[in-house]
Amino acid sequence: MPHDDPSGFRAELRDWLAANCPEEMRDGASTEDSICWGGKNWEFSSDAQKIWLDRCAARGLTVPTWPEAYGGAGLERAREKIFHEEMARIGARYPLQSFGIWMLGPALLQFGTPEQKARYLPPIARGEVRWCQGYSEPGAGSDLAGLQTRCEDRGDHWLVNGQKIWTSYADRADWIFALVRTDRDAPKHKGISFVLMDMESEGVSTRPIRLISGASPFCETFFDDVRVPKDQVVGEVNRGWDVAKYLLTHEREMISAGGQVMGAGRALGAVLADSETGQSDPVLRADAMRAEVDGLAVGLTLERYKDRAEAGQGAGDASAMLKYAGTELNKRRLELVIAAGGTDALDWADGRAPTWLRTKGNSIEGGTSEVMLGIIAKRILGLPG
Amino acid sequence: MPHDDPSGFRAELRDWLAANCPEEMRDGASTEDSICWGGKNWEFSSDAQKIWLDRCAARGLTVPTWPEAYGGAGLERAREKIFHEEMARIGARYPLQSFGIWMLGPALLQFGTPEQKARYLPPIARGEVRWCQGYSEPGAGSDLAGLQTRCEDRGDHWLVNGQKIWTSYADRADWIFALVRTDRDAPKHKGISFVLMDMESEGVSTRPIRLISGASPFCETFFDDVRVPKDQVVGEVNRGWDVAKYLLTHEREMISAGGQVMGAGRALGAVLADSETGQSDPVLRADAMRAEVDGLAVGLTLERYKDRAEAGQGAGDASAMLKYAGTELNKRRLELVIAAGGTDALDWADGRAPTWLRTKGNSIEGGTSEVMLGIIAKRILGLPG
Amino acid sequence: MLADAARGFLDGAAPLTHLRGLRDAGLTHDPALWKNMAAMGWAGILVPETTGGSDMGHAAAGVLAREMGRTLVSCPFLGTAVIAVTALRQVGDARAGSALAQIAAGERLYALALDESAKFNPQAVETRAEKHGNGFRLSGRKRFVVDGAMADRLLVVARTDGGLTLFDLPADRDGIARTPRAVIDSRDVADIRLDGAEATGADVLGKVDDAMAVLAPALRAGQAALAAEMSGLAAGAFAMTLGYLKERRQFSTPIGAFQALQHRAAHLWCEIEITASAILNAGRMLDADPANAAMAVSLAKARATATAQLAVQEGVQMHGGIGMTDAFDMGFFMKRARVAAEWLGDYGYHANIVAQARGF
Amino acid sequence: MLADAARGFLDGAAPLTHLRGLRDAGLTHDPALWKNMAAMGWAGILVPETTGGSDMGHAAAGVLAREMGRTLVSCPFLGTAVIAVTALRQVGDARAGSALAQIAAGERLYALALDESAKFNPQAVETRAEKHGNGFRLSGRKRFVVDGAMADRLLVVARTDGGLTLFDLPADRDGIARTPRAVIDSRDVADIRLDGAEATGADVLGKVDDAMAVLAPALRAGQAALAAEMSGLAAGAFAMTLGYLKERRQFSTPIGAFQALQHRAAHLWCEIEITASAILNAGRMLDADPANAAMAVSLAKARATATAQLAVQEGVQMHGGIGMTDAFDMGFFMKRARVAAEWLGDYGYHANIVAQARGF
Repeated sequence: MPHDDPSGFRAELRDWLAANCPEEMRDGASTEDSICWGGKNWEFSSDAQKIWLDRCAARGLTVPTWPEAYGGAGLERAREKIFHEEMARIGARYPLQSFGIWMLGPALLQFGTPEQKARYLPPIARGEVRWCQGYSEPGAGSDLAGLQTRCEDRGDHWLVNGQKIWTSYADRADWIFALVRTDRDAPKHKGISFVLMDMESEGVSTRPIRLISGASPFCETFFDDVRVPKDQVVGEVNRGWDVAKYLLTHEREMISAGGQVMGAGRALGAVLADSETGQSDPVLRADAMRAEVDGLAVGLTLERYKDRAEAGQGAGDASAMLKYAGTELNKRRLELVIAAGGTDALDWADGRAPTWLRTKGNSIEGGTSEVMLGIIAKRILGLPG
Repeated sequence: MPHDDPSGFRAELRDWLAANCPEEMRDGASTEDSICWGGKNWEFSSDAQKIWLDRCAARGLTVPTWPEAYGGAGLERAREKIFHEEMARIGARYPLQSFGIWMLGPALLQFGTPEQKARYLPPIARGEVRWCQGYSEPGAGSDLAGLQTRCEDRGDHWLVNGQKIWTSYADRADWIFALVRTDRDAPKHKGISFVLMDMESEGVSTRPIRLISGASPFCETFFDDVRVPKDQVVGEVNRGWDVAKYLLTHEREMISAGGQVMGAGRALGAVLADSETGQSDPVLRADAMRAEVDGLAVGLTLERYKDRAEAGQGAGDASAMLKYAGTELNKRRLELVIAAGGTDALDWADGRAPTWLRTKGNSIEGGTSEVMLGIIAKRILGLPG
Repeated sequence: MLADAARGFLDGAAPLTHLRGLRDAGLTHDPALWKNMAAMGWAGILVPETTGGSDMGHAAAGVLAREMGRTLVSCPFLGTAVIAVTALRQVGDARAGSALAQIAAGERLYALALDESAKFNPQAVETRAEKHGNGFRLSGRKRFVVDGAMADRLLVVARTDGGLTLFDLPADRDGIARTPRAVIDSRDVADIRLDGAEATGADVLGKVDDAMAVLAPALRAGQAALAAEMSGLAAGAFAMTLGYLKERRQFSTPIGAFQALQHRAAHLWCEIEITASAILNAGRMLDADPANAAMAVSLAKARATATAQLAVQEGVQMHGGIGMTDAFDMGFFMKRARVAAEWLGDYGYHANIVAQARGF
Repeated sequence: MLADAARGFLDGAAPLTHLRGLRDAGLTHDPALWKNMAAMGWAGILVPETTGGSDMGHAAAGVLAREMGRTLVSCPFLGTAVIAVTALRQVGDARAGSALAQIAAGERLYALALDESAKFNPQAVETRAEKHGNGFRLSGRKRFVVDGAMADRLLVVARTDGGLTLFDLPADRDGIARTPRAVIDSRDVADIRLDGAEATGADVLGKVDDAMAVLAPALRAGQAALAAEMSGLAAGAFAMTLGYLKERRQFSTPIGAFQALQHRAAHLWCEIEITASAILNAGRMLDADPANAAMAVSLAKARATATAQLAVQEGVQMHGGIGMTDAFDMGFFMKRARVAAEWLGDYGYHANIVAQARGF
């Protein structure tokens, strides 16, 4: 349902897209393969991918809502919606996706110094620097604040030692933003800081974790006497948990929205319409109808919360709902995609099987569904215990 | 799937049923209305209902597995199955249902003295005395052993004071079997006894509880200085919890089987086949297919556990599974029956609505589904806490 | 703001005990309550300002319906102020204007006589309107006419030579027999028999053979408002359940501390919150782009149906023994949820519309 | 007893690490393991005693399949010892007898080349067997032929003038090309192309134009055994999950003490237990009354499919982060469950057979 466009922004954007979006980038693809993550060592899958990135970056459209000063287009919410609608209309791929865009950027815009914003944001917007996140640690599971990675003040630098796990694409990232413990005596939430590290620093190493999908989107990341300049802490020292909470909210929304993006390329229905039994098997059809109804409603809910955010109300704890509902829904959808595909979809060579298996992690990473339900029960519903 | 019948029992039974089961009793009905509960004040719904009860009772077929000495037919498991198969084949109603058959009878056969068996069992088998049970007390919810109804030893009699709730049809019952506290100083499971009381005793009164279905199958029951003869305790004094545990198992199986019996009259499918959208609405059809698959499997599971019981292995804690699965399934089924019936089924005058609402209580009475899952988690799976 | 005002009024004038009181008295409707609602402008919320209404739109009507769902208010809002008003607005002649003014004043009640089978299917009409002189004679049976016993006027859908035609008839016209039904939600529902009831050309709403031009928008408006009511019902049932989880103690612990119940409550809250988005969207679409609102409306009705069913089932189960007693209010929520699930199209009906709109 | 013996053998010879080892080595099958199984009589469990088997029946075969499911044993048991043997037994001539003897000795492997579309549909065969001299020439494509790459013989279903005909062909016959596929469960699956492959009348199993007389019982036997395997798979995945719930601590508590997980584990246990009844029933029916076993078999396959899916989904989720890693075994259960869900008919296919048998 198109939004109002009193100012002619839509028409202008539509013309620009028509003129600038390469044909190859209009297939609506959003599989793991089709994504452009950027970074120093990025190998573009095609010339079109590079051209598309550069053109969008030049116009601020890799990060449309960021201020123009930091490489964005400064779009307010109404125009951002128009941007997404027009992209979807021609099936345009997003030019760039990254943890820099989704997570570090918002954190820096909120908590960073002017110098930090000027230094780190524009390379993210241009796709020149690829970031990963270092939150979880082995054995801690959902108890994020129990982290043990040490960060000691050595006068003119910080010294970091420890280990992170579930760091997304750490083996291909240029920089990492991480939670570390800067005060071991404080209560566990009070001694944490949010630090930025160059992955090329001496003492940083990574080991990919192979998932059931065959892919390795996560790593273990080790820090062994890593020296970090003093100006690479975001926000106040020992107040990193504030940044973390802010980011956890963003992460949840991102993973939830990820589910939407994955499905958005093609309605589940279209997949089923192609399937050999989608119409004749009432079980498959009924499950797909339910998933489509729920998917549309979850999509509207994401929009509603984005509107609220624009109005100054963050989703806050309700981001747990978006994360929970979005990832659980996406698991259902991919089950149906595989079922509709039948034995054709069971081959590694077919893109559906790895995507299906990958969704199983969505309801675990970034806080399990169970943790999300606990947050809702206690913080939103006020249930005891 | 018919069972072997080397001895000709099936043929003989079939002939007997053909000759003795009145035509009116062959409609397969098992709604609340069609049941014969028996008892001193029972008003038979028809001559046929009375004739059918009397003929079955004379042959021991109201309680086919009880010993012949106590009014049964002494059927072992294989013949019992044949009995149920032949009843189902002609759509025969069961001649008598009662808490005496389902619960007190098995308890007396296990724990009663020879005198108690001889006194209480035959009238149950003949449908002459209707029993109710007094377990739960107000405010105790699932904490059954926290009961407070006092039973004091007054030398030549017991004196009972207190209150029960959820006593099924107490307002129409002739006698009650109840759990009472005979030792207030003992740990809570150790001071309980299992006592039998005539509902006509002075000091017994009842108040029906109206349910959302409009019916009042349960009462509050009050005991105010009720004198009870000394020989009316079953099992050892203060060991009533053993009887209770045994009976809880039976109750769960009974409620579970109740779901089967309700559905058994007519396969869910037949209901749907009649419905105006059962075939064309894939949601309704798919849900009905799932419910039918699950219903058949739960039915087979009940049979399997009955076979085990015959082989000397009681269901024990696994009765919690039968209770949980049977009642949850039955709720699903009745939702589908109502959905298939559309607006026709929403009238109080239509039997489906009250039956549907009544099933909502099945997963609460006799231990909630949550309690059943807890029993399974802790006692069968050995999970901690 | 509208929601707060509505809630304030309903908490005083029509809390859940109001419905219980009506039921126990054998009534389905409280005329004085509707007069008060009309005085507050609720009856005219969709009526044009020129005919005495406030013309606030479907999103606003949804807000009222949602608040009514919270306390299970039994009143003619959906049938008269939403469905009939939307139908009458499609016509826009002087007669319709006068009817709208009467509705806004709370002086006229309508009921839609459409269904003829037990499942909603607006095309399956066998009631005939035979040509008779300059007019028609209507014969047939209508089932499950909501507000059918109390209505002053009936919107009757009947088959004419070239299609379906919508008639606006006084309910007491000769040849119309109404039989009230005892429906589980304790509201006014009647079966109606038309036995040669006469209608003139002036009784036709819109054009002969083209009922859907008038009826389809009215049905969509009714479906959206009913969905809004159900979302309020779900919220009301959930609020009651949540309160119980916090109060009730078992084995010396508030039962709301048990994690299994916490997770189920949290899941239910998510469903309610997600459904709220679909309700808001349906109201907005009906106001902004009614010609393309069909999918949004069906999405809302499908989601609201599923969510309300879950809310009442969890509500009864989590309340344990008292949840199944009539003395406790949860049963009222459950019964209304079941009726609302069927009325104007059930989950499968609306999910199918969504699926078709999405290409399968 | 059979179960205990099987479990003892498999825990030693083919625990889950065996499948992992095969996969990591790029293999789908361990010929030595099958020789051992044959030596223990497993290859001949359905073969008549007269031809070297033990003829223990389908219930017993189900017990073995279930145990194989527990540790995800990759071997030709279903395709050869169940499906091919059941087919050959329908024929009962000397050639079939000799084939049965070779199977029982572990010296011959079969694969069923039936599917031509991505969803199981045994009637949808377009592969043609054209008359050619005294024999036939077969042309067409077969998809997802389980054990298709390693098999010595293929059971090929092809369309002849009056219906479908079943051929028993050596896999290396001219005109047959096999292409192995990389399937997620790491087992042997091939696509097969028939390009004028010649067959004589002696290669026909059963009668020309009447494949189903031989094939239908074989399919039912395979479906029941596959269901049994899936029930073992569910039990194996559940045992691993239950162990993890007891061991793993979070916020200083074993996660198995969290009530929400307890209830989900208990529910899953119920599902597994209920499915076990359907599996036992299918085996018994195949042995006692095979002509009327269709509903029992479909019930078992439908239940096993749903239960296995739930078990692996809960298994991965309850294991949290490690559940999604390849280093942990739960992913193997999940992948096999998915393949087994599709093979020989998915949930909807079998639930529909049950529904039809039940009159709707």
